[in-house]
Amino acid sequence: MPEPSLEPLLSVRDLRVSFRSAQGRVRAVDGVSFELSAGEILGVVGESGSGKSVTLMSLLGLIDNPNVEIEGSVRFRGRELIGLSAGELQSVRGREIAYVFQDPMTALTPVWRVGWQIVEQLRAHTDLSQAAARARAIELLAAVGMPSPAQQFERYPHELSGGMRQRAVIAMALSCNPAVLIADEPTTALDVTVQAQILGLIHRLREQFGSAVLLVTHDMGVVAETADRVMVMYAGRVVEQGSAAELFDTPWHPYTWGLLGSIPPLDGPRPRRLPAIAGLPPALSALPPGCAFAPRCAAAHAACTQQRPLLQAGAPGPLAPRAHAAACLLPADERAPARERCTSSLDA
Amino acid sequence: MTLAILRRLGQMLFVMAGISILTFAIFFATPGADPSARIAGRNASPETLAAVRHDFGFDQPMAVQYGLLMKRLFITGELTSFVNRGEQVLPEIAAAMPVTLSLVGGAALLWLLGSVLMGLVAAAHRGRWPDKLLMVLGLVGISMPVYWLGSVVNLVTQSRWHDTWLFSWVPPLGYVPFSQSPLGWLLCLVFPCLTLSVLYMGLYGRVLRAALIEAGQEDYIRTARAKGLSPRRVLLAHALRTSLISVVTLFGLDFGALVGGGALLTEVVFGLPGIGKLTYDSLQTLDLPVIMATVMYASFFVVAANALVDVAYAFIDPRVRDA
Amino acid sequence: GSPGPNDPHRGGKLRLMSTAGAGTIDPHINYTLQFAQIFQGVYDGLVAFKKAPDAQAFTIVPDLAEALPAPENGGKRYVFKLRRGIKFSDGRELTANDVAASFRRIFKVSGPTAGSFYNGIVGADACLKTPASCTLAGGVVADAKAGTVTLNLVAPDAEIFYKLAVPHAFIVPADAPAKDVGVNPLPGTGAYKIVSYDPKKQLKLLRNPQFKPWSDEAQPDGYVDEVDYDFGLNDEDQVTAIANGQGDWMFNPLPADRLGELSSKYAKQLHVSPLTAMFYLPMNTRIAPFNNLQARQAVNLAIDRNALVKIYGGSNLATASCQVLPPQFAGYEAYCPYTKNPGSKWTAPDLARAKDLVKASGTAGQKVTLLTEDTAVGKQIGTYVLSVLNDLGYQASLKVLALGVEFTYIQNTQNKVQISYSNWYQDYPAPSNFLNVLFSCGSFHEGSDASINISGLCDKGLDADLNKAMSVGVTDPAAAAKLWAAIDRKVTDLAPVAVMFNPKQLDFVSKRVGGYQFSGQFYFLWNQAWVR
Amino acid sequence: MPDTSPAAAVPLLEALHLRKQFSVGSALSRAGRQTVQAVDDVSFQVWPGETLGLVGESGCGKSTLARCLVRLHGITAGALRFEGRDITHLGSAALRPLRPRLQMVFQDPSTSLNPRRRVGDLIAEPLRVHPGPQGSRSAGEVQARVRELAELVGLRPEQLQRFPHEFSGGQRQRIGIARALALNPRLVVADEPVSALDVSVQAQVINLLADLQERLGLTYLFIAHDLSVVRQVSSRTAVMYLGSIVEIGPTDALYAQPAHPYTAALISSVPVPRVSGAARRPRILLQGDPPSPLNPPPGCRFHPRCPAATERCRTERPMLQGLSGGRQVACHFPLN
Amino acid sequence: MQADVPAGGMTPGLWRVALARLLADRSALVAGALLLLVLLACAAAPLYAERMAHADPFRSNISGQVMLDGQLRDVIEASTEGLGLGQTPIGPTWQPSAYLLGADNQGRDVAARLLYGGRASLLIACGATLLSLSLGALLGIVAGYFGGVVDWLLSRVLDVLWAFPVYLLAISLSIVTIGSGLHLGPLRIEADSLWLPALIIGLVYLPYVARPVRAQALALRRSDFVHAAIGLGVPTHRILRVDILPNVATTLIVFVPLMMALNMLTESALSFLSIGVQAPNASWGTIIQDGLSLLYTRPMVALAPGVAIVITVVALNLLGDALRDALDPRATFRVKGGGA
Ligand SMILES: Nc1ncnc2c1ncn2[C@@H]1O[C@H](COP(=O)(O)OP(=O)(O)OP(=O)(O)O)[C@@H](O)[C@H]1O
Ligand SMILES: Nc1ncnc2c1ncn2[C@@H]1O[C@H](COP(=O)(O)OP(=O)(O)OP(=O)(O)O)[C@@H](O)[C@H]1O
Ligand SMILES: [Mg+2]
Ligand SMILES: [Mg+2]
Repeated sequence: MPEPSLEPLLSVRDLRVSFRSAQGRVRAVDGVSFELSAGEILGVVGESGSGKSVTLMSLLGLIDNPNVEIEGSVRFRGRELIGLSAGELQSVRGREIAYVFQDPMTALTPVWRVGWQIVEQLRAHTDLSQAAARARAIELLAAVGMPSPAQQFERYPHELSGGMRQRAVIAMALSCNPAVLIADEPTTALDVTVQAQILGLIHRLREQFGSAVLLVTHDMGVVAETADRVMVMYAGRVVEQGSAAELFDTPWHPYTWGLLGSIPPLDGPRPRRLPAIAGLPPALSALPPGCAFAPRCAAAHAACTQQRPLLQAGAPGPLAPRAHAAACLLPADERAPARERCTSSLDA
Repeated sequence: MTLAILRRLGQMLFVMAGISILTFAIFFATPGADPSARIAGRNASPETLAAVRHDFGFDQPMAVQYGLLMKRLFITGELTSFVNRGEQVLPEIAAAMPVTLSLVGGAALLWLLGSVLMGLVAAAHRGRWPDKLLMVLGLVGISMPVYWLGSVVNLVTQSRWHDTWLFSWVPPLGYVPFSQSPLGWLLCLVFPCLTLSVLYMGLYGRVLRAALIEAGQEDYIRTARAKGLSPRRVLLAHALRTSLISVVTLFGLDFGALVGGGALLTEVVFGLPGIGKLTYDSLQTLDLPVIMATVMYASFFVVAANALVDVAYAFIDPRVRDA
Repeated sequence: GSPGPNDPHRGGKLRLMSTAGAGTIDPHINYTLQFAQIFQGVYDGLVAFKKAPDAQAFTIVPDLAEALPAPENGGKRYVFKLRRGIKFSDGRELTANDVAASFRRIFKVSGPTAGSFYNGIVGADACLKTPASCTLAGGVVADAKAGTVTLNLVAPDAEIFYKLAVPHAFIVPADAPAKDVGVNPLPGTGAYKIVSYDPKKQLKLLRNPQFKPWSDEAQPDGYVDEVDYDFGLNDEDQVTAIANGQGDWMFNPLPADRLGELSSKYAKQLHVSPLTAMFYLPMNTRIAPFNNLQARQAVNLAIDRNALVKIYGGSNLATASCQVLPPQFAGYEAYCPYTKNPGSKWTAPDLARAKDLVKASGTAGQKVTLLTEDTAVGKQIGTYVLSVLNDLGYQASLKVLALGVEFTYIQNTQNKVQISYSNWYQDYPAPSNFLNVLFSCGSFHEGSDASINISGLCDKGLDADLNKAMSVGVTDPAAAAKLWAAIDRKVTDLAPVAVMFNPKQLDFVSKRVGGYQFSGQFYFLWNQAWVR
Repeated sequence: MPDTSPAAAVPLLEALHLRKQFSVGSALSRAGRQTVQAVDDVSFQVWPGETLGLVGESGCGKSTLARCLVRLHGITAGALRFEGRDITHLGSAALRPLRPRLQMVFQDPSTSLNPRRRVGDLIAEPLRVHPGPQGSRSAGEVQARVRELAELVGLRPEQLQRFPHEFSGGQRQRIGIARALALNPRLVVADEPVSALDVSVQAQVINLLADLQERLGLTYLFIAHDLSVVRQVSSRTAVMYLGSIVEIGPTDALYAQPAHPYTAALISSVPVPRVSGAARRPRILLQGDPPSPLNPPPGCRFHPRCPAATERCRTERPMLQGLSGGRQVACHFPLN
Repeated sequence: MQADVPAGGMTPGLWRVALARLLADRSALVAGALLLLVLLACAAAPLYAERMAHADPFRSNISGQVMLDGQLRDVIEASTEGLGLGQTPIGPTWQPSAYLLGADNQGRDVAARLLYGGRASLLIACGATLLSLSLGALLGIVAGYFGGVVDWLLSRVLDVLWAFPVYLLAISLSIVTIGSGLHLGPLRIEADSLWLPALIIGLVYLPYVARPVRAQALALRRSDFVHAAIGLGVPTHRILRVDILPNVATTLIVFVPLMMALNMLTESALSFLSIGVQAPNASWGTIIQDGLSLLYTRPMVALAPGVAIVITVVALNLLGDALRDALDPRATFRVKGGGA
């Protein structure tokens, strides 16, 4: 694994995205900040509706909704992206920052051949000739592990299986050697055996193309196996971030504990009951005033319902973007015993 | 595959047979439909009436009459009119076809171009005034009775403002064959085609706009935008291309129905001697052979258009091709 | 210089127009005025209506026959001596055999009038029963050598010459097929020949090269070289075309909303001529409420004939009438009992008396359905009469049927039509063509859809009078006329119908047409007109 | 822990060489009409009180099998016994009396509830159409039972007046479960009841099902594609591949020592939410994608992707054969 | 979707939610207001005719006279120029007291007829819509739910109706029934009844309803919740009533205004071909037809009802679109090009 450069490639500061709707303002993303360095894989986890996709799509202004409001700052190689017009963003989209969307079944235009769609992107950003673009596309298809790439080039999306389609989408995303690859749940729709293939592929390609990867998922297992660093989101906010090891070995936030605990283990003794998180995620239009997780938190105390916790590193001082940090009011020393209490009480 | 085609053909035959029987039944249920008296003439004696009835086979059982009619229509092709005795029906239809084709073809060209433009502009300006204006116009187009629109057009172009520079070029109503005068042909079709296309332009424009907007929410459009394509390319190459599928199927069915005589009202109002007018006239005089022939002809086009649309659908939408 | 429009002028093309053709071109079968008008210049009968204006056209003159034969055998035999040297347009000479064959053909093709006009010929009964083997043996005897044709009748017939002068008795070649020729014209002996016919497009006539005039009264030579009769334009467009000089004459009635414009701008090109026809409302005398004489008379009294005349186009286009016979006919005596001040002329409706009659009849409140046809005039008259029926206290409703359907529908006794709209144009100018055809017991056929006596009137006394008038007519036309006048009054009093008005013909011709002549029998005599 | 010993005399449900095929495609398409062998010669038993887990990849025929078992589909071939009685070809009227004892919970809680009915009515529906022990139930009885059921699955009584769309996925699944339990079934066929749910909610539902089994003595056929979920709930596990069962056996043994190469690959592919600690099992990366059931490969269905396939696998289809410890596997070369 | 579940008992049903959405839709409100206006005007027809115009819109008034600006004039005036041929009805006076929009060629008040005509047009459109919706729903549900032979048979019948060119079928049926009305067993409809055109139009458009309903029933038959109901042992008739019908109902409701619009146009076209509403009854189509023979002299007779049709149909279509948005965004309603 190449040593991640410390110079951030992409830096997001206090990103806020809200939608105006009949029920009032829905804050889908509420003050998200993170950094991504070249060659790094940053995993973003969170339950459905926690704002993962909205965060990523707002980076490149891909939310096509007249009722959206985006605030904050997104700097790519030092250039501010928020506020750019669609025309100005065109050169960044697909060329510098590429996307792989969640559902490979619907991510490709059904009426065009797979190869055509790759060539289209190549020719939008380079001055390759048709023939050269075609050769390059076939090369890319081979690189993502498509058997007989020249044949697959001529296929329509529906003629490919889910895994092959996802490969084609990845090949398309990689076609311009982007600096950042944003993969929004790239394996959720796939079977485990195929998921394993795709995750392996992403790893391999990071090495080969050197792209930084922003990997969104709601599967803790996928993050654990793929990401260098992890960011956990809950109700549009980041509740915890840190390196993969920090996060999985010593999670600080009670929500992270719950996430990790509610997955049944694949080996070892089977618990009789799972340590589930009680209750349901809150509606974004009516967030509780304090910590959004407080109503479900077994370790919550009075302050949690009033004061909104900020992301805080373990060590005092200004928050380094790469430090292990959590947005929780629990004092650092109470965390381990509280975690013990929560999980065991549930298992009773 | 051949089996499938055969099945499809079988289905078509079934439907057409059903229609012919229905037509036949309707005709004989019509009061005053028995053409003997009309053929025999006023004040005919009972003997004459009987002779005519026998000559034309109206004294035969219904089934035999039906069989005879079908035989004359499809096998010997020598079906003749009851009203204009001796007039062969099939050549009549053949003569009416170019008129209808000219009218419908011209209108189709207009409405396709118009509606694609309308749909694109409206979808691109979704929610803003050009969208609203176009959609209201489309709605008005859909809501105008075509015969009324045609009459108003006639009033304006043939009478009220006929003497002004604006409409002085408008030829009198009726049809001029292309072979007789290409320019005359073109001019005499301008207003009929425009009138006919208004309804469909509104309809298709609205359908296309809805399809474009629906496509705009599809994942693949998001992918296309994420690829860094220009908005225009996203709209034309991705959204429009997929949205056209719904329009093409609509178009097939409508075109089939219109060529089959569905443009009856337009033809009647503009005095174009096409299939629709032929049908209408024969219905007015209860001329069963002509009615039967035109109805068969029309239903053939409808049924064939349905089948063709299915095939065409598979051609334009690769998903359907080997589903 | 070139001849002015008012000078007779040979040559050129006359362009006639109509919305549609009139069906088969077979003169023995076609029974429309539209084509009778054409046939008179194309074919000849043994005798002919004189080609002369208005009522003079009702005179019978010899045509293929040298002279009108005198009746023999008590009015049951006529011997026609044929003119020599008359040729069909295909070059063959007309012989007595052609004449005999033509008469047989009337039956063989089941001509519409075979049973009503020609059933009096000896042998006709057998021919009507089995048309295929028709010989008319003893009925029509041809002597080719002598050039004579002998016609034997079962009984004397005062109207036989008329019947021989209508197109159904026109002479065609002996080898004409014994079936409807449809769109393929038969050769004729007239001044013109039909060269092509497409019912949806055009009928084309050219001069008959074989034609040599023999009688200007019967078959005069024509002026124009060519006649194109175009079909397909609607009436509005025909008017426009004539106004613009793109057409010369139209068959269809002029559309009502153009009349004002035409009469002020094109008065010179319009020709109004009286017609021997009537518009009337047959009332079914066999079912309620019009099986009641008072009810029928009430309708007659209540209708405002002025309003009806207005619908038809105004007093210049129609004349109110209460009686069956039209003015030009022998036996016509003005008579109108159904008006404010009964006498000879209609003045105003008498609604009060009509209502009293309905009350007296006890039919008030009954349901009445009025049938009318789907033409502008038909619908308007229907709507108007409906109002009147309702005013009279009936519960009236209206049914509008397609033009082609209405006549057979109201004729069909099974349909039990109570009151309807209809009109009657003469076949030939004999009173019996109105009174006998429309009101005799013989014209009523129970259960048939060809029962021309729509009102179903069958009065023994009236039938006796009709027969008497017809037989007297063979020998004494003047005495017969008196009888007819009495019958006309009697029928009018019985009120099986409500006569509304006698229409007039309005012809609109182009500027370049000269020599317009209107025949009471064949209307516009196109072959007597010339174009510049 | 329920009694899982096969010694219990009669299996509650028994499938014998069950087959189900569909014909798909339009006659007009290029390929024409084709048949899909969605369930291909499946045999197994469900014993009273146990939970039989069924795993397999998407499209392998799990749902089809489930629907065949509760007779929502007709069965193409084979036999199906419920409580010892042959129900393979029973008509809908004959099935009706059996329905209360044989219930199903559906995969997608948002489509399996009629969106136009209130939740209370949905739960009451089985009570209204089936007579209780004392003839048909009064409205009051129904109401009482509905409240009881709602409480059982953790819904508040006032929520019964709402519509399904006003509930979250987990809550909707609870409604589905309550409805299935209304008539005290013996066997509940649960078709991926938690796949549509988020992990935190998924755990709640799994716990609920476990609790209910304990309290009501239910028997489950539990279908899932998530191996860890199946491991958590089931006492025995069956693994399905392309319409057939390739391995079946007690859960712990099967997970610890998979006998079929596919089972092994499947288990090794599951990402584990751990970065350090016990070394994870070596991953077996399969080649290629699951084949389409439209044209299954000949011989062993798994051979194109099997790392250990031989010539025999390409031609001869392995049958389910017994191993020790109540396990069965359909492989010519079982892994141990 | 994670919904926050408000505490408390009854919550609005889907219908109520849809209604709220409809009420929030501006174009729906405009359409509703327009429709209401048209309905009120038509309802007030007798009021207008008797109280204001003092005219009987169904009675000929050919010889009538009217006082205008202190002058007594013939309602139908004879032309005096040239040969004195032709008659012209009075033109629009723009005074509501008499002949606001002029007279037709029977001397009747066009404005009064317009209002009465609207009643007939609306009534027929309603009747036809009811018929095709109820019958279409029945056929569609039966065919779609039961499938098999029933479906095959019904589908073929619908195919025949579908392929039969709409106007030809309507014209043919009209011509058959126009003479003597319809007498089928206990069903007796007189020829001049407004139900006759309603019946014909409703029948002709049967496939327009039955086909989508069938497709929907077919989809519902395969849906999980119907499977669930079968799995619960719910009897078929109850499934049809409780699970299928309410779900088809939204589609049907969306169809109501759209079908009304289509029926209205069809009725007017049939009347235009003079085989729809029979005189002296008036519908907008018949008034246009009457007006066409006066088009060159008194165009208002034909123009006014045309404008009325356009306004009503636009409003109906707008309402239909809004209903679709509010109730059932996926409902597809196919307008075939029959109306040309
Ligand atoms: N166009 C929109 N209008 C209103 N709200 C929206 C819109 N798009 C997204 N949201 C809201 O934003 C929130 C975050 O959505 P997002 O798609 O980012 O979630 P996610 O974490 O990606 O979930 P998943 O795992 O299901 O993809 C959701 O609650 C959603 O309701
Ligand atoms: N009604 C049907 N008609 C035709 N084919 C069907 C039908 N139902 C299922 N199939 C086919 O049968 C096969 C098995 O489908 P099934 O739904 O049982 O899979 P599954 O294992 O439940 O998948 P998933 O995990 O995605 O739910 C698939 O290939 C599917 O396409
Ligand atoms: Mg997402
Ligand atoms: Mg499934």
